[in-house]
Amino acid sequence: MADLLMIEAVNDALHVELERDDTVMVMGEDVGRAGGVFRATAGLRERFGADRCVDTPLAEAGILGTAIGLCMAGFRPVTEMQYDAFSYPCLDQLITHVGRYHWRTGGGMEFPLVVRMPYGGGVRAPEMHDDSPETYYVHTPGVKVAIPSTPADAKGLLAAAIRDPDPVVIFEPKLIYRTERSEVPEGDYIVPLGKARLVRAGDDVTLVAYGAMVPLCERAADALADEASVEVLDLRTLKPLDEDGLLASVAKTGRVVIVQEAPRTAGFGAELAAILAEKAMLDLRGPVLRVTGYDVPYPYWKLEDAYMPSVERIVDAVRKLLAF
Amino acid sequence: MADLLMIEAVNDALHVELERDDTVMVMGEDVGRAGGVFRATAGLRERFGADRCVDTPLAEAGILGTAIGLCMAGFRPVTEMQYDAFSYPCLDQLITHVGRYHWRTGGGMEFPLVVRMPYGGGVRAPEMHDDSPETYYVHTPGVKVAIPSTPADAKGLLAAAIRDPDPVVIFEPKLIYRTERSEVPEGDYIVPLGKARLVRAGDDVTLVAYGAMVPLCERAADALADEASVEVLDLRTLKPLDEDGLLASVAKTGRVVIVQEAPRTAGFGAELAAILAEKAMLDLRGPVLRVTGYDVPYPYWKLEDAYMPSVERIVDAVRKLLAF
Amino acid sequence: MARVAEGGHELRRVLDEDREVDGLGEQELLELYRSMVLLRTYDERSVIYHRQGRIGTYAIFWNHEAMQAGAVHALDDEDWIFPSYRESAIGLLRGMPAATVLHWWRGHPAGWWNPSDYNLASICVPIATQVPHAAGLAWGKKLKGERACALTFFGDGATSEGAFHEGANFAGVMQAPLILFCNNNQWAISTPVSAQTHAEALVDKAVGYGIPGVRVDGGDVLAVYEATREAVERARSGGGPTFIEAVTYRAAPHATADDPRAYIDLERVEQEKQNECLGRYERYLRRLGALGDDLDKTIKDESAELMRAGITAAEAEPDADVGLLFEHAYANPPASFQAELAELRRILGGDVG
Amino acid sequence: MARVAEGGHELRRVLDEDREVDGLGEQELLELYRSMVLLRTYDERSVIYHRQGRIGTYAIFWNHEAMQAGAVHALDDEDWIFPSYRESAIGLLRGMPAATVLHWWRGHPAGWWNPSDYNLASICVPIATQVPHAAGLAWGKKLKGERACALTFFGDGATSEGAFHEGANFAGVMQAPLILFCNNNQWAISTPVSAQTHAEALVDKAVGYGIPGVRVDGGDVLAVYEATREAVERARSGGGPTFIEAVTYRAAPHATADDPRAYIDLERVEQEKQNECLGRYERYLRRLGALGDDLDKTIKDESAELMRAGITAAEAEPDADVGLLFEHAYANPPASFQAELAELRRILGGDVG
Ligand SMILES: Cc1ncc(C[n+]2csc(CCOP(=O)(O)OP(=O)(O)O)c2C)c(N)n1
Ligand SMILES: Cc1ncc(C[n+]2csc(CCOP(=O)(O)OP(=O)(O)O)c2C)c(N)n1
Ligand SMILES: [Mg+2]
Ligand SMILES: [Mg+2]
Repeated sequence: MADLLMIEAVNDALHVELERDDTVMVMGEDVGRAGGVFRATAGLRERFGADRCVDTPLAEAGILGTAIGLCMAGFRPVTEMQYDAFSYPCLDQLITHVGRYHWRTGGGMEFPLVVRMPYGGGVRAPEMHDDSPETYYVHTPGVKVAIPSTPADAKGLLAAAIRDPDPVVIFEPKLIYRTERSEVPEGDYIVPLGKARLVRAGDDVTLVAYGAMVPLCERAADALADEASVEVLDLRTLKPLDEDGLLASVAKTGRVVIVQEAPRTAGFGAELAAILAEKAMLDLRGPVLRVTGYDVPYPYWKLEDAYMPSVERIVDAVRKLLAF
Repeated sequence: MADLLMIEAVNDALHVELERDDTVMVMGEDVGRAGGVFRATAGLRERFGADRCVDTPLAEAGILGTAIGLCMAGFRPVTEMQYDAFSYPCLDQLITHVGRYHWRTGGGMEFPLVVRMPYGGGVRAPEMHDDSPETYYVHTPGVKVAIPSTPADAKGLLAAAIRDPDPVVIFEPKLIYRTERSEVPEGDYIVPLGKARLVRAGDDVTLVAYGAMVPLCERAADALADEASVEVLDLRTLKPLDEDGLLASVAKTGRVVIVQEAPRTAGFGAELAAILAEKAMLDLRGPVLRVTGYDVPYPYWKLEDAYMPSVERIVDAVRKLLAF
Repeated sequence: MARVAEGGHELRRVLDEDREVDGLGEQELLELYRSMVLLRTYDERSVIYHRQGRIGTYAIFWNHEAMQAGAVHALDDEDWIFPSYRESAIGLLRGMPAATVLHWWRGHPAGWWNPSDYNLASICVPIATQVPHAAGLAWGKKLKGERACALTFFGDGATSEGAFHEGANFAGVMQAPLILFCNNNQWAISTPVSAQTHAEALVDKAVGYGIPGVRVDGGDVLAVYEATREAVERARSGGGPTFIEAVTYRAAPHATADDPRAYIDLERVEQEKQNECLGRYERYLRRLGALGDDLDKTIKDESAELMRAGITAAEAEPDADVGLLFEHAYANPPASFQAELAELRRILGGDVG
Repeated sequence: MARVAEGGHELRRVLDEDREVDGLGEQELLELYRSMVLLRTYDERSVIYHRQGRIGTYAIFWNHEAMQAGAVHALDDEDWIFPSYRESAIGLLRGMPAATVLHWWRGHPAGWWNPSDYNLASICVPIATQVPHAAGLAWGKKLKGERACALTFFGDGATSEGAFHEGANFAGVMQAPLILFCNNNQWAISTPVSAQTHAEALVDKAVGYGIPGVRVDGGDVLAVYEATREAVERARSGGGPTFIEAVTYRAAPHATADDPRAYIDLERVEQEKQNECLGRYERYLRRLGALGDDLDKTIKDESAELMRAGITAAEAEPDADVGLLFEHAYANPPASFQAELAELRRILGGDVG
C-alpha cells in the first residue's frame, strides 16, 4: 500500500499498465515533455520513450481518430483530453466511430482504447475549464464510462479500463486530484467496472453520486448526523451501471437524493431518477430529488460556489424528503 | 390554409421568413443548387439569390462557426445539417460557443441562429442516416430545442425559431417528411416555443412523445381503444419544456409511458421521468415506463423495425401499467 | 508566387501518351483490366438491383474504377485500405465475396466484415472521418516496424472537413506511411469543387502538411497506378505520406436517390461519359494488342457471373436475428442487454389487440 | 519543388534594417510604442497580481506585444478583432478599461463586454474555435457591402485544429476580408512547433487555401504593422483573406500555472529575452531620435497609472449577484429559472445544521 493523492494514483496506474503490456501507449497534448498539465503522465516519457508517451499535435479529433487506427494496428491507446471542455472536438469521432466500430466489424475487431480527462468545477479556473460533460459520453452507445472518487479507484478503474476490450471514458474529478489522499495498493490493481461502492451505510436516505460529489455527499451526511442516518453510494461506473446496488440501497432507505455537477436537463441524474421511477416505485417514500448544476453555462469562478451542488443544497433536499 | 406535406411546410416557412426579414439567410451543404437533399430549401436560391441560400463547403463545424460570426454581423442564419449523424462535427461549436456566447457578452449580443436537421430512423437508409441526437443538444445550456410532428408545427416552430432571439435547434423527423400531410396556415405563422400539444385526450394513461413517435403513439392509442382511454401529448419543444402541460396530463391519468427513438440511457425520456419522479409522485398510479431505442448503435436497416419503438412495445407497456 | 504544389497542376498521364509503366507486364495489365471490369459490373448491376428493390439507396461509382483499381493494385495485400462509401466494393479486389458488399447495401448485418481479414477498414459514411484512422494505422505499423502502409480514399468535398486536416497533419508529423488518395470527381453531391476551396488545385493542400503531392488523371488507370506505386515506395522507405489528387468527373448521379439534373451541366456529363475510364483503358489494351474480343468477353462474363452468384447468395441469406441488435455493441456487454433482448423477443413473438 | 508559400520563408523585417514604413510619422510611431508599453505593463503587473492572489491563473503574453500592437494599429476601429486568450488585454488598445480585462482574469462577470462596443469578440479559450467566427463576421461584412474587415489571432498550435482549417477554408471560398494572424511563438504549452506540423513553415498553410501568405519577424512591430496593413488593403479591395505568420519565441511560461523548465531550453529563453520586442522598438525609436528619457518615462508612468486605477476599480467592484448565474444564459429564458433562482437564494440565505 502507498499513500497517494488521486493524481499520483493515476500516474501509478499508467506506469504499471505500460510496464505490464507493451501495446499500451499514452497520447495527448503535453503528456510527454511536460508530463501532463496536471502531471498525470509525469515520468512516462523518460521511462518508456517518446513513442509510448506521445506529445500529439493540438487536435482532439485527430487524437481520438488516430487512436482508432492504432487499435487496428494492435495498440491499446490511452488518450488524454487536456480538459473537459476541450474534449468536445472529439465527440464526432467518439459517437460516429469509437462507439460503433466493434459492432461495425460484426464483433471481429476490438477497440480497447481509453479516453481520460480531468473534469468538473470548483477550481477557480478561467472559462471552459470546469465542465462536467459525462452525459454526452454516457448517452453514446458502445462506450463505457467510469468516474473515480478516491485515489484507489482512480488507479483501479483506470487499470480496468485499459485492460477492458471496449472503449472506456474516464472522467477524473480535478477538484479532488490533490485533496483526496488514501491508501492505494501497489503494482497490479484493478477495480472492476460496473460495481458501485457503498461509502457509508445508512437507513433513512440515500445520497447517490460520483466523482467530486462523493466527498461532498459525505460532508452533507456529516452535517445531517443529528437528523438522519444517511447512506452514501458512489456509482464509480456510469455505464455499465450497478443498477442492483442502486435499487438495493433505495429499497432500504426509501428516500434518495441524486447529486450531479453537470447541468440538470438530461444529465445522468435524470437517468438514475428514471430507473427509480420505473423500478423502485413501491419502495420510494417520497419524490426523487436531484441536486445538480443549473441549465446555464458554467459561471465565471466568482460565482461558481453558487452553481455547484453544495452541502447546503444537499441538506436542504434531504430535509425536504424527511418532511415529506 | 394549404394542404402540405411536412417537408413542404418547412420549405414554406423558409420562404416566408426570408421574404419577411432580409437578415435571414439559409446555409448548408447542398441547400442551394440542389435545394437540399430532402428539398427543404428548394426554390430559395432562385428566389433570394446565392448569397441568401448558400451552398457551403462540406464542414459542419465551419457552418455553425461562421454562422456565429454572421450573427455578429447582424444576420439570422438558418443552418442545415444534412443528416442527424453528420451534425456531430458541429457539437464543439454548439457547446463551446453557440450556447455560451450571449451569456459571455453579458447579454449584450444576441445569437438568433437556427440549426435544423432531418433526424431519426425507419427510412431504410445506410448507416449514419438514422440517429436521434436530441440529448446532445438539449443537455447543452443556452440552446433551445424543438421537434415538430405535424406539417403545421414544422412551419410554425421553425418560424418561431427564426424569430427567437436565442439559438434554436430543430429536429425534423424525416420518417414523416412525406407521410404527414395536413392543413398549414399560409403566410405569417408561428407556433410559440414551449407549449405542448394535446393530440388526443384520455383518462387512463398518457403517452408522451415528440417527432415521429407522435403518430406512432396515436396508432398505439387506436390499438388500445377497447382497453383504455389513452391521452397522447406531443411536447413540441424539449427546451423550454412545457412542464405544466406534462404534469397536468399525468395528474389526470396517473399513468405514463414515455416514447423516444434515441438510445435509452440519459435520453430525453429520462429527463421527463425524472421530472415526474420529483413532481408527480402522489399522482402516479404505477411506474413511469419508457419505450426507447436501445443502448446500441442504430442497426442496419433490415433490423431497424426491431430497434425502433413500435405499436407493440407501446401497447405492451400500457398493458403493464394497467395491470399494475 | 510559389502557390502550387511540386510538379504544378499538370495531370500525370500514361494512356493518352501511349507510354508504358515500368514493371507492368501483360499479365499485370490484364489483372488491372479485370479489376476495373469487376468494379464496373458491380456498379452497373447494383443500380439495376436498386431499381428492382433488391438493395437500398446506393452510391454509384461509375467512372471511378480507374482510381480505385489503379490505387489498390499498387498496394500489397498487407497494406491497409480505408475507403469512403464511394469505394464500397473495393473489397472485391481483395477477395471479398460480392454478397458481403451487397449485404451492406441491403442493410443486412452480413455486410459486416473483420477489417483484418482483408486489411480493409469498414466503409466510412461520415465524410473524411476515416482519414485519422488511416493515419493512426499507418503510424502504428511504423511503430511496430512492420512493412505495411495504408491508403485512404476520400473525395474533393472531404478536404473541407476538419477531420481530413487533422488526419493529414498527424500523418505528416508522425511521418506515417500513408497515401492520402483524393478522388476529385469535382462534385460533392451538388456542390462543385470551386465552392469547396479557393486553391487552384486540391494537390496544393499537400504543401501545408509538408508532404509531397502529385496530381494525376483519375481516368487513366496506369497513371493512377504509377503515382500510387511511387507513393508506396516513398512510404515504405521512410519518406512519410503522399497526397495524390486524382482528377476525374462524376458522370453519374451522386447516388441512386440523387437527381443531378438540377445542378449539373448535362452536356459536360455526356462528354465525360464518352471518355469514361474503362473504355479508355480497353482501347489502350487493344492498341497494345493485349486484349481481343474473346478475352474481353471472358473477363466480362466472369464478372457478370460473380455478380449473379453474389446476389443469389445474398438473397439466400436468412434474415438477421434480432439478437444481433445487441450482440456486438460491446465485446463485453452490460448485463441489462439480456433482459432487454428477452423482453423484445417476447413482444415480437406475441400479438397486439 | 514548389513547396513553400510566396516570398519563401524569409522573415520580413523593418527595425533591424533601420527601414522606415511609409505613412508612419513620428506621432504614429509613438502611438505604437505607447500601445506596446501599455500591453507590457498590463502583462507584468498581472503576473504580480496573480502572485498576490488578486487575479487567478493568467496567460502571460510577454514578448508578444509587437505582434498584438502592430496588427491592431493596422486596423481601423470599425474592423473586428477575434482574440485568443493570449490577446486577453487587446481591448486596452480599443479603449476598454483595464478593470474589465482584470475582471475576466478575476473570474468576475464584470469581465464580460458587448463585442459591438469595441468591435472586439470575446476572449476565446478553446483553441482555434474563434477562426470560423472571424470568417463568418468578415463574410457578413462583405455581404452587407460594409468596409470593415476582421483579424483573428491564433497560435502555432492552433493550426493543427480542424476549426482553424474549416475557418480558413471558408474565408478563402467566401473571399472574406479576413486576416488570419498566426502568433508562432514556437510552443503550444510544452509542445514545440516541430511536433505540430511537418511543413517547413506555418505560412505554407496558406497555399492549401489558395490565399496569400506572408512571414514576418513577430518581434518587429513595424514589420508586423506593415504586413498587416497590406493584408488589410487587400481585404478592403476585394482580394480576400491573407495568412500572416509572425515568428517570435515564448520567452515566458505559457501561463502562471506552467513551469517550462521541464521542457524548454533556458539558454534560448535568455537569448530571446535579450532581444525582446519592446526593447528592440525602444532602441529603434531612440536611434531615430523620436524617443528620449523624459518621454519614455511619461509613457511608462501613464501605463502604470492606468493599471493602478484599473486594479483599484476592479477590486472596488461589488461581488456579482447570484442572479447573474441565470440572467444571461438566454435572451428569453425558460420560466423555470425564476423558481430555481428563488430556491437558491433561500438556501444561500439560510444556514445549515
Ligand atoms: C460529415 C458528413 N457530412 C455530410 C455528409 C453527407 N454527404 C454524403 S456524400 C457528400 C458529398 C461528398 O463529396 P466528396 O467528398 O467530394 O465525395 P464524393 O461523393 O464525390 O465521392 C455529403 C455532403 C456525410 N456523409 N458526412
Ligand atoms: C480545444 C483546446 N484544446 C486544448 C486546450 C488547452 N490549451 C490551452 S493553451 C494550449 C496551447 C496553445 O498553443 P498555441 O496555439 O501555440 O498558442 P499559444 O498559447 O502559444 O499562444 C492548449 C493545448 C484548449 N484551450 N483548447
Ligand atoms: Mg466529389
Ligand atoms: Mg504557440
